[in-house]
Order: sequence, then C-alpha cells, then structure tokens
Amino acid sequence: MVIRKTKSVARLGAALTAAALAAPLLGAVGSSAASASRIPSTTNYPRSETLYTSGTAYSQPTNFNPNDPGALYTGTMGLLYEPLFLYDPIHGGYKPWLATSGKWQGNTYVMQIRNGVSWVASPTQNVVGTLTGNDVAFSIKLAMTNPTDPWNSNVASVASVSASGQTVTVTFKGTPAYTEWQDYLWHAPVLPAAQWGALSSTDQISGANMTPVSTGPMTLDSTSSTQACFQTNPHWWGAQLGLSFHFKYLCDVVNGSNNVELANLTTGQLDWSNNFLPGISVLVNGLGGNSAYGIKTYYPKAPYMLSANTAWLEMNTTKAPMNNVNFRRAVAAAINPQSIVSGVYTNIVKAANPTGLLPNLDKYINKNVVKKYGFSYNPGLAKKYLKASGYKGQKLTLEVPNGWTDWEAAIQNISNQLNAVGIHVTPTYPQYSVRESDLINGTYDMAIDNNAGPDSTPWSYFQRVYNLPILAKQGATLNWERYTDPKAWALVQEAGRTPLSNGAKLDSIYSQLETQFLQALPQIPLWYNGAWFQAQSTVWAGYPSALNKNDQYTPVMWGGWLGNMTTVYALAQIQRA
Amino acid sequence: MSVKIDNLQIYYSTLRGEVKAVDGVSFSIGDGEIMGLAGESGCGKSTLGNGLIFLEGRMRHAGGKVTLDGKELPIGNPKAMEQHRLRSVSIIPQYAMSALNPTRKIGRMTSDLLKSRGVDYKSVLEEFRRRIALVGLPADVLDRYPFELSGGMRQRATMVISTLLNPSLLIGDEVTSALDVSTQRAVGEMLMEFRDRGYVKSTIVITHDLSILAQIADTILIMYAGKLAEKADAQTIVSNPLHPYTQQLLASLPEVGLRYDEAPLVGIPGRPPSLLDPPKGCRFRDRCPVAFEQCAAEPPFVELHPGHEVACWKAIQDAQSFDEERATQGAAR
Amino acid sequence: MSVNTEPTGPEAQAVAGNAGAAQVPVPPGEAGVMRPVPGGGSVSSVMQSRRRWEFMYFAVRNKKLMLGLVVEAVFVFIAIFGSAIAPYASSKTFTPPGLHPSLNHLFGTTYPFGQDVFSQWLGGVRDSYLVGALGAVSAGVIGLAVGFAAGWRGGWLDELLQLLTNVVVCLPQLVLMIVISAYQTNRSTLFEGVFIGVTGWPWVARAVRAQTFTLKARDFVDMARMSGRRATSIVLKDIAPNMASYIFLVFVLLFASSMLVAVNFDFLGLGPTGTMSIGDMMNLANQWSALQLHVWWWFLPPGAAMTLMVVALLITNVGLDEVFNPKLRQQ
Amino acid sequence: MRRYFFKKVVTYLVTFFVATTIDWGIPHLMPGNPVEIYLGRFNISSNAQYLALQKTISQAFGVNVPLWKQYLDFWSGVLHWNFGISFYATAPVTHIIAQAVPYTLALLIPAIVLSYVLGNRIGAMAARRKVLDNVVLPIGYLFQAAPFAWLALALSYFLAVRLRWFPPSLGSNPGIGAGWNWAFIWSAIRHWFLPFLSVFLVSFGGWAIGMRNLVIYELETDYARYLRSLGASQRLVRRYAYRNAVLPQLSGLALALGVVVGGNIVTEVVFQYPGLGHLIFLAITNEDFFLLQGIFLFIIIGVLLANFVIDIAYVLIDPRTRLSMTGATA
Repeated sequence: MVIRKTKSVARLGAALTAAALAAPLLGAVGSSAASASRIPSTTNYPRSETLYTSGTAYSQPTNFNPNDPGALYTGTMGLLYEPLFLYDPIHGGYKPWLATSGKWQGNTYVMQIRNGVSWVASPTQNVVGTLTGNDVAFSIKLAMTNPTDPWNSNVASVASVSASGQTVTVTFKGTPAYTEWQDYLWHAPVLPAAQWGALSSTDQISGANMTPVSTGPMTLDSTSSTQACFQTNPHWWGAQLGLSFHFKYLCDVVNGSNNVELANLTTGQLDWSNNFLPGISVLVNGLGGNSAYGIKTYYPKAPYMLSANTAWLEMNTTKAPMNNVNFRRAVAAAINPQSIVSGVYTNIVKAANPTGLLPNLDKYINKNVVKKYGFSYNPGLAKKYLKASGYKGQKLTLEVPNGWTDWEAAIQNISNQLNAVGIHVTPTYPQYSVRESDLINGTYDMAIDNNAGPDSTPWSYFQRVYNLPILAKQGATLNWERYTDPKAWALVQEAGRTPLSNGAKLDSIYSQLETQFLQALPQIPLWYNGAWFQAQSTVWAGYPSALNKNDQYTPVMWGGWLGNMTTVYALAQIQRA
Repeated sequence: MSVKIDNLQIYYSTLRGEVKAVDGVSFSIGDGEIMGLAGESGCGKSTLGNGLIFLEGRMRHAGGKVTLDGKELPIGNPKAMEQHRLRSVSIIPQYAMSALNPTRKIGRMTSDLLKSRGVDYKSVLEEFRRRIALVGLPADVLDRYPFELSGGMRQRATMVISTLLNPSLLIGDEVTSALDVSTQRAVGEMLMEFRDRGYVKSTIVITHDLSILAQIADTILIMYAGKLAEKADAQTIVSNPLHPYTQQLLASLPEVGLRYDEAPLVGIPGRPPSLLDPPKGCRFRDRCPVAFEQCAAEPPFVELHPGHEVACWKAIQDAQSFDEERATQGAAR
Repeated sequence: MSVNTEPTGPEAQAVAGNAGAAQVPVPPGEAGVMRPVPGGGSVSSVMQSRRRWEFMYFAVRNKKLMLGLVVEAVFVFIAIFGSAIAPYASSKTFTPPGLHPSLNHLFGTTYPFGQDVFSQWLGGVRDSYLVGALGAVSAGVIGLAVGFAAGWRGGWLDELLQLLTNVVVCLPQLVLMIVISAYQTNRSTLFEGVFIGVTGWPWVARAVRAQTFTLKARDFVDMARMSGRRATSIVLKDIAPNMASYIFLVFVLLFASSMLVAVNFDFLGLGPTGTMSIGDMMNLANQWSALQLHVWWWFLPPGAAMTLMVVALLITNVGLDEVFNPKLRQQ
Repeated sequence: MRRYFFKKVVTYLVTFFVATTIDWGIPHLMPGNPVEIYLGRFNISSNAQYLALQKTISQAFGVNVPLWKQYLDFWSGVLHWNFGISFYATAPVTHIIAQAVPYTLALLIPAIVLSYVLGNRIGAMAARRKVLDNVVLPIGYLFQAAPFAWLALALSYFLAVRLRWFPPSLGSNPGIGAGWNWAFIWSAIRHWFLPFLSVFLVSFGGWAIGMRNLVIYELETDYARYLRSLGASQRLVRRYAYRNAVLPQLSGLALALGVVVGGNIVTEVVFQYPGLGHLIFLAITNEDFFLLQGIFLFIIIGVLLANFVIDIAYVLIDPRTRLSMTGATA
C-alpha cells in the first residue's frame, strides 16, 4: 500500500462496464485535449481560502464523467455530481440527499426529489437549469438502456420509470433486487437530462466531460497535470440541510509517494491527506521533541483510522492441501494478525473479525456464531488441525505484488508463523500483473488480497466469497479462492432479493452464511485496512473526529466515499483555524 | 672548445633513493664536432644528454659545471635555463616522431612555440621553409597535422624545429634508433649537413648504434654505469678500442648495421651494477674478463694516446708496458 | 611506415575520456596505461621478475593504493564474515520500532518494522560485492572478447562488433531490466550481477579494441605473426600480457560501476527478490518516510558504505595506475 | 568526409532501428498481454463483463491483429509521433511525456553542462596545483562514488527536512499552477535546486577527476616534454594539454549521457520531481507499459541524437578523426 496503485481506488467504486473503459482509450486523444482548453490551467489560489486534499488521484485530471468510475478525477462524485441518498457507515442508515424520501410500495419504489436544486455550469457558475424528477428518471433510464452504464446490473430488475414533477416512480419486474437497487440509490449520480441527453451514447458513459453541469457543492475551476481545483458553488442547495463550505476553493493534488505526502502534510502544504502514511502514529504524538506538527487523525489513539476494507489470506481451494478444511483451519489458527497490526502497521489498522465483515456491518455479525465457530491465534491447535488434514509437507508459496512493501513485510511475518507450525510456505513477490493473472487463472497457492470494500450490507462481501459458477478465467474480482458451495451461493442470492426492511430474515440468512464461512473458511480474514486520514490543523480546523459528535463523518475522499458516504458533511464542518 | 663539461653529476631520485645516473663526467666538444655518445641502456647517456637541456622533476644537478661558448650553462636552475633552450642548447628527442602536438598544425605549433619564446615567427618563416625543403619535406608540411605525415617525416620536421634558432649545442637522442638502415643514413647525413651549414655548432648524438656513429661522428664517447669508459675519434673506437667494455660492445654486434637492443648484452655476462649504491672501484669489474686486483680502485679517465681517453687499469697497464717496452727498446737501441 | 593503424577519433579517445562519465568511472586517465610499456617488447624472464619485484616495491609504498586496499579489505572482511558477526537475523523485529543507534543496535532499527539496520547492512555489503564481482567478470570477459576480436580481426567483423557495441551503449540498461524483471519473478543476485555485466561491457570493448590496434602494429607481434603462430596464441601470449595491467584496472573500475548500477536497480525495486541489498535498504527507507520521520540511521549507513567501497576502489585504481605507470609515480 | 558521415548515419539508423524494435517489445514481451494487465486494475463484478471487456480493450490497444501488423502499426505511430495511450493516466502518451520533458531538461541540461564545464576547469586546475588537488581529489572521488539515490536522500534530509532551506519534493508548490508568473517560477526554482544539485555533484566529481587525470597524462606526453625541453612557456604547455585532454572528455560525455539519464531517474524518484524519470518510475509501478515504451523511445531518440551531435562535433574539433575519414596519406 506504499505504492498503492490505481487498483484500490477503482475497486471502491461500483462496477465498471466495457465501454466505460474502452472509450477513454479510443477517444481520449480528442476529448481530453479539445475540451480541456475551456478549463483554465493556471490559477493561483490564496492559501487562506483553499483546502488542499490528496490521497485519491493517482494520475492527472483528464476526466470528470461520473459514469466513468475508472477514469474520473476526485470530486466528480460528491463535489460536482450527487446521488439520491448517502450512506452513513459510522452511525448506520441512509441520509436523503437529492431525494428527500423514498418508499417501497409493493413492486414499486417512489421517490420525492428535492426542490430548489440548480444545475450549475463549470467554470462560469451560471445556473443553467433546475433539478426535476425528469433528470432522475433520465439517469435511471440511461442505466437501464445503455448496457455499458456502470449501474446497468443494479437496475436489471427495473421494469419502468416515470417522473411527474418532483416525484419519481420506479416499477420492478417480479421480485425486486432490493440490495442492488439500494446500492444504486447511494452510488449512482443524478445527471442533467438536458445536457446529458444531447451527448452521444459513448460520451454519456466515458466522455471526458471537462465542463461539467452539476448540482453539487462546488464547481470545477481549473486543472493542471498535478491537481484539479474546485470553487464553492454559491447556488448549492446544502443550506436546506444547514450545510455550507467555509473554504472558497478545494484543490485535490495528484498523489506523490508517502514521503512526499508526509512532507507536504508536515510543512502545511497539504491539509487533508487520504494517503497511507507509515509512521503517522509517531507524528501524531510528536517526534524528536517536536509535537507541533498539528496532525489530526479520526481517532486520537490506535487504531487512529476507521476501517475501509478487509485484507484476506486467499487460498486456492481447488489445490491440495488448500482444498482440505482442516488445513485451512490450521492456517487460520497459526497466524497472529496482531503481530502484523503492530509490527507492520504500528497499530493504525485493526485485526479483522473472523467473519471479515467490516465494523460498519457489525449489526449483521452474529456474535454467537463467531463465538462458536470463530478462529483465533493458537499454534497448538494449528498443529492439531494440520495433523488431521494429512498435510504431506508440500512446499507452498504465498504471493503479494512486488513493491507493496507493507504486504511484503506482512507475508514474511505470516510465512514465519506458518513455518513455525510446520506449514512450508515461501513468500514470493511477483509483478502485480503476474500475481493478478495467477489469481484470475487459479495458478497460485496462497495470496493476500483486499478486494472486499465497504458496503451498507454484507451482500457484496458474501457475493465475492461464494459467487458461482467458477470459470477457467475468473476475470471478475469474485471467488478467486475458487470455492464451490452452491448452498451458500443460493443463500447469497436469496439475501439480495430480500427487502432491507425484513431485518429478521436478513439476519437469519447472514447468520447462516457466517456459520458456513467460519466452518469452511474459504478465506481467512486477517486485518482491516484503514480509511487513511490525516489532517493538518495549521490553516483549517474542524476535521472529522470520533471525539465530537458533530464531527463524526467519513474522512475520506476516495471513490465510493466522497460522494456516497458522509464526507461532504465533514467538509462542511471545516473552518479556518 | 664550445662545450666543456666538468665533473658533471646528475642524480635521479627514486623511491628507493638517488640513482647516480651521471657520476662525475668530464669531456669537451669542439666547434663543428659531432660527438657520438654510446653505451648500454641505463648507463646514463640519455640522462646526460637530456640533463644538458632539461632536467625533469626527478633529475637533480648534483655537481659539476657545463660551459657553453665560454659561459656557464645553469642546468640546475630551470628558470635560468629556460632562455638558453632552443637558442643555445636544443634537442631532437628520442620520441621525435611523437614530439609534435597531434592536434596542432606544424606551422601553428612552431609559431606558438616561438611566440612563447619571444621570437617573431614571421621573421624566421622564410628560413623555416627553406630548411623544410632542405630536409626533403614538401612545402605544405606547415599546414599539415603531425599525423598526416609518416614517422620519418615527423622526425625531420622535429629536427628542423629544434635547430631553427641555430643553437650552439644540439643533442640528438636516439635519432636513428627507430629507423631502417637507409633512413638512418639519411638522418645522419642531415645532421652533418646541419653542422656543415652552421645551423649547429656542436652535436651530441646519443645512440645504441655504433655503426651509424662510425659513419657520422667525429668522436665517440662510451659510457658505462654513469661513468665515462672511453673516448676517441670514431675510427679509433671502431678499429682499436682499448676498454674491454667497448671491445665487447663491438664484438656483440653480429654485423654492421644491426644495433644492439635495450636488453643486456648477450655477449657480456652479468648485469650493470645498481647506480643507487655503485660499487667502489671499476664499475665494469664484475663483468670484465680481464679484471685484476687493481680494479678494486677506481680507474682514472686518462688520455693514453693523443685524443684517446680510457678509464681502465688494464689499458693503462698495457699502455705502460708498451711504453716501457718502447723505453726499453729505445734504451737498448 | 603507415601511421594509420591506430584507431583515432571518439572510439579510441573514449577510453580515457570516459573518466568523466559520472558513475561509470571508466579508467581515470588510462591514457597513460594504454601507452605501451617501455621495453614491453622483448621481455626476458630476468626483466620480468625484476619488474614484478619493482611492482611490489612501488605497490607497498603507494599511499593511495594502500589506503584503498585497506578500506577494501575491511569491507571484504564484512562481506565474508558479515553473516557470522551479524548480531541478529536481518528479519528479526524489535519493539518498539525505530530505535536510535546504540550498542545493542549499532545502526538503530527500522521504522515501522523494527529490524536491526546493522545486520541488514552487513548483508547488503556482501550482496554488493557479489554483484560487483559478477558484473565485473561478465562485463570484463565480454568486453575483452569483443574488443580483442574487433581489434585483431578488423574488417567486417570489426564493423559488426562496433555496431553491436553502439546498440548496447544506446539501449538503456533499465529497459532490458524492466522487461526481464517482469518475467523473472524470482530474481537472484547472481542474475543481477550477470545482467549488469552483459549490458555494461561496451566501453571495455571500445578501449580494448583501440589497445589491440596499437599493440597489433608493434614489432613483436609482427614477428610472432611472421613466425606463423596462430592468432589466438598471439593474442593470449603476446597481446594479453602486455595489457595485463590495463585489464586489471578495467576490472577494478567495472567492479565499482557494477555496484553502483545495482544500487540504482535495487532502489527502483528491480533488484533481486527476497534479499536486502544496499539499494533495497535505501528504497525501503525512502518509501517508509525515513526522512520525514528522522530515521536517518536507516538510509545514511548503506549509502555511506557504498560510497566508501567505491571510493576505495577508485583510489586503488589510481594507486595501481601510478604503480603500473612510472610516469605517474609521486616524486 | 562524406563516406564517414554516411557510415555514421547508417550506424545510428541501425542502432535506432534495433533499439526501437526492442522498445516495441516491452509491452509485447511482458508475460500475459497488456489487455489483461489493464483489466487487472479494475473491479469487475461479473465474468461475462470481463470477457466482453477483453474484446473491446483488445481493439482499443490494437492487439487483436497479427504481431507483424502490430509492429508495422507501431512504426507508423513512431513516425507520426503517436505512442498510443497511457492507461495509467488515461491520456495520450505523447501528451504525458510533453508535460514531463521540460522538467527533465531543466534538470539535465544545466546539470550536464555546468558539471562538464566546471568539472573540466577545476579538474584541470587541480592537475597543476598541489593544494587544490588535495582538496579536489578526495571530494571529487566522494561525489563520483556516491550512489545517486544516496546523495539525493542525504541532501533532501539535511537541506530540506532538517534545515528546511528547500522543499523536499515535487516540481513546484501544489497550490501554484504552472505558468509564466513569478510565484510559479520562484517556486519551481526552489524545487529544482536540490535535484539539480544531486545530479550535478555526482557528474561534477566524475568530470573533475577525469580531467585532472587526463591533464596530468597530457602534461607527461612527448609533445609536452618536447615543448618544455625547448623552453616553451608553462602557459603554452598547459593550453595544449587542456585542449587535448578535453577531447576524450567530450567523447566521454556521449558515454556518460546514458548514465546520467539513469541517475536522473533515481534522483527524480527521490525528489518526486515530475520529469521523465519519475514518470518512468510511475509507469513501472503501475505497469503502464505503453507509457514506458513511449518514454524509452523518447530517451533513445534523445540519447542517439546527443551521441550523433557529439560524434559530429568531435570530428570538427579533433583533426585526427578527419584523417581516418579521408584515408591515409602517408
């Protein structure tokens, strides 16, 4: 995670479809060069009015299309475009955003769209229209009709959409896919029907959209090869919720390496960093007698960070000895995640719950099941399981991508622990693409992976674990451990078609899945990677913090967070120091 | 006597100590005389020759006097020596073929050199051209780079440049060593021509090659281990050498025209003594087939016959017995 | 007498000039070394033994050579016995991490891993020497072979080899390294060293070619040739010995440059996998913000060791140069 | 002369051809194909989608045609200055390179020129002044021997992190947009200085030592001895020595270019200086082989051109080379 690459960013977003990827490649030459000229590239922003952020973008701003999660630049979702609802992972529940309410009425879902929301053009900040139900209906229809739309699969069960004034009615065919629809509500952007309708179907999905027309709290002001800067939108509707931004500009800077980000943060050139910065726990507490760095984190003490995704030990369950459940149990009992948490991450991450479900899904975790079937570090037990597995001393490899130094350190640690109980494991460090191909093609023994990002239900987590069928090439980031359990997969599908309001049924399904998971251990959850956040308090104050109830918002600008969780609330809390 | 050398000592400093390369040498050269200086490698002949014009960093003038045209030559004082170089003493170096700056045209280099000596190039240009023609070089040589000429041509150019200001003493260091027989002769003849035309007064030709000396030199001086061994006119040295070293030197030449090499002489067993700490007495003693007790003392360099000087007890003895014989005969008569 | 047997121009000149080539410290002024040794033409055994003695004589009295060798000897000792004197396993961790240098941890510990820097450093020195030796040997062998062949044969072979040399000069080593490293998931130190050698020989070839040209033109080689000896025998028995001192200097410099190239590779994460080299240490320190966290003991000692090792080699080289080449001996 | 020139041009063209062909091989020689590598970085939620994507992207990369056609397409791209699209930055490779080139040139040109000129001057001075020599020699060796990465780290740590005289990284302040205004220029200069110094010092050490040794050798050559024997002034002898010593330094410059470029990569990585070197690093870590291919092609062309210019300049400066062109006269 030191050089974390684009992967983790892209992963956090929703699924990507074919054209969304292909089009920027085919059309990038023309679109980015031509339209970029309308956004100025040289502007100096007064420090006292500008919030500098970093940690999301790994390459220069060339795209502000909210339908293109793989290529869009930070801020496209959240600062410019907005979804219908937000998800609050800290307190649970959804917050009305562009929709003020939404209700299931049998097979239909009826939404009220917020009044007084303007479509504002960048960079002029001219109001060019008003948000109506039409815009929402247009957006949903686009996802339904264009197979390359990233939310196409989320709306697969929608039959029709109609809008009347600010009311939008969505009708489903048969049993609605409740969970996937819910994901649509807080993930997908609402697009301006007037402007978006005029675009070609390719540009609707992957045009560079360098002069966005949007509803969000800011407008795009300038781009350069190192940053994109936004200006506060005076026409934003946030006042309806008592929200407004106290900075005039926000510049999101393309990521440098950790040491650069750390230097920029400590010297006050950067206010808000979502980078993985090793040693942050030292700086927070002061270093070498210098406690005046003024660096804030979400928690003032370990683990400092909220949890963002689960790091797994992935095993190829089609190969011996990994196909033996006792062997997998032996591995699980032989590893002490705590030694990685403290030895590699200096306690800025947390050891994972045995189910691997993130803390925000705590209410779905059946504590009794965990107590009964959960595993913990116990080398003695590991040896017993190993004996029972009939392990014949096969030599195995454990892969992480070359250059991911924290993971490299982690698997050295893990290998030592596994070898200590008699499992012969050698750490290897292939190039990222080689490891990726190993996982997709099932040509690996063991690997560390973290493709289970945050969600509002455990559904996508279990989908990743149990998805069937297994192909020769598991191209999607699903079931890389190649574990076949049709019963569990049926349960996952059933959960997806259960209304979220039917808590009892969902609890029961997820308890069953958790039981299955802990008994068979298709994956071994190890630790939760953090929602890395560290802020500099010399220019701005009021950052997200667990300490104050008013500041308990998601402190992350990553894709899937900024525009979809409560990060905009957090930004509205920021004031001059 | 245009050149007079008096008990000259030139030492070489090395990490092991001082090498007495030229250890008390006295001789003189007359006007218009070409003197050959021969001896084995390391005998000090090159040090002597070079020392007369340019003492390099490691060489030290340890004693003795050099007089040129009646004035003492300050060979131990580089600064004072500077003005004498080229004007009164000059040298055709051993490396004459590579003595010219490869990246400067010959005319330009000469001009640079003369300018730095305070001589107006233009004023000697005509003479320069004439001499270039004299040594058989084409006129456009001045506009050529050294590498555009053959080795022999470069050497001739160097000879002209070195003698351009008509020095009183010219030192030719191994000028013929790298040449084939016919070119050797040509170079030798050129040296004589230079002398005849008065470009130089006295010439010292340092060489391995006794045969070329026999052709061009008026006198020949043989050195051994930093000391003079024998000096006589060329004919005498070749036909009637007195010093056993000279005799062996001549004997080791398989035929006329072949020179002996840098390697120790095949015909003479043993090696020359170290000049770091030279032995007392005759330095050739260890290798000398006729050495006897007296050789433990240093032999004087004495004139045994008119114009024939030798440093050898045996030769002295022979000469004495010859004289005695003659005296006896005379008495008997 | 032809004067054109010596190659002129950039190829011939490059030999010496390259001294300036930052970081590939090509023979500082082997112009002199290149020059035929006086008397080298007909070496009798007597002379040879005398020269050998003389060499030793000047060698032990050359301060630069001795200083260079002493420093080098210290590091060689570290390289050989490093793992024996290493106080800890280089992967062993200590808490809390980031300890300052002390008697327990001479160079402190890393942050956040808490590994003993001194122990890693010892291993890094060893790996560097290994890479240096492998690189020097492979580059030396290829460069000598190509240079000899081109210089000796001349003609079309020379043209072809020169072209090859030119291509290798212009191809960034990095390009090849990246391509290969994608294939070689597990790269060894052996691989790295040989790779550096295989891509780093061109200047050696150029220099040797020029040198062979000049030697070829000299009498003793002509004589050997006239006596009907085979080319390889002449090259090996007559030319090579005459270049021995030069070849030796080339090896010293190749050694130094190979180590430096390896640091670059390792620093960019292209080095051997599963080892902890000097470059790896600096790479990790940089990536883990050792600068901002003031963990200076993590990145200063490895680079300092490398600098010292290379300086010592360069000084050794100059010292040897002075010993081999009487003109340069200090007065 | 014409023959020589022709030969040189042919040599360089062949070199360019071979180097470019190897460069073409970068994405194609990589294990797996670029499409899979590309797809690997995104989160794809169904396997059907993956297969569909594979098809589309293959088309986008032009890898769905036979290899020989890909090769020809590549050459046509090279000739049209079109190196394809960087999938890491989702922008044309030439576009990305164009942004980075000014930074790299701003580092390399002053560093190379200044280190060469000053190194040669000071090295030549050291060759004849014992006191200066005693200072220049050890310092020169230290700089020459220091790994680029280490010197950069050390300078960054002491001058930027500790003393805070200079910013430790980046090409300019994050908040200042690039443009012709004083705020940017001043910020760019402050960011430029440390990386420049690193590259400069290492190169400087090399040149100074090289020049010192060469001048010492030149002063020991036959022509220098001859001049001294004939009483030429020290000035003349030194002038000749310097002039002749500079010649091999010049051809050394050609050989050094590749090394400096390599060192520059490391330096830019340490300082996160937004030039080509840093871009190479990003391309490596992101496995963006098309970008890598473009940058290397750019570097290959640059190094070849520089070598060619030096070769030609050398011919003009060193008369000896002209001889080998016209053939022997003697």
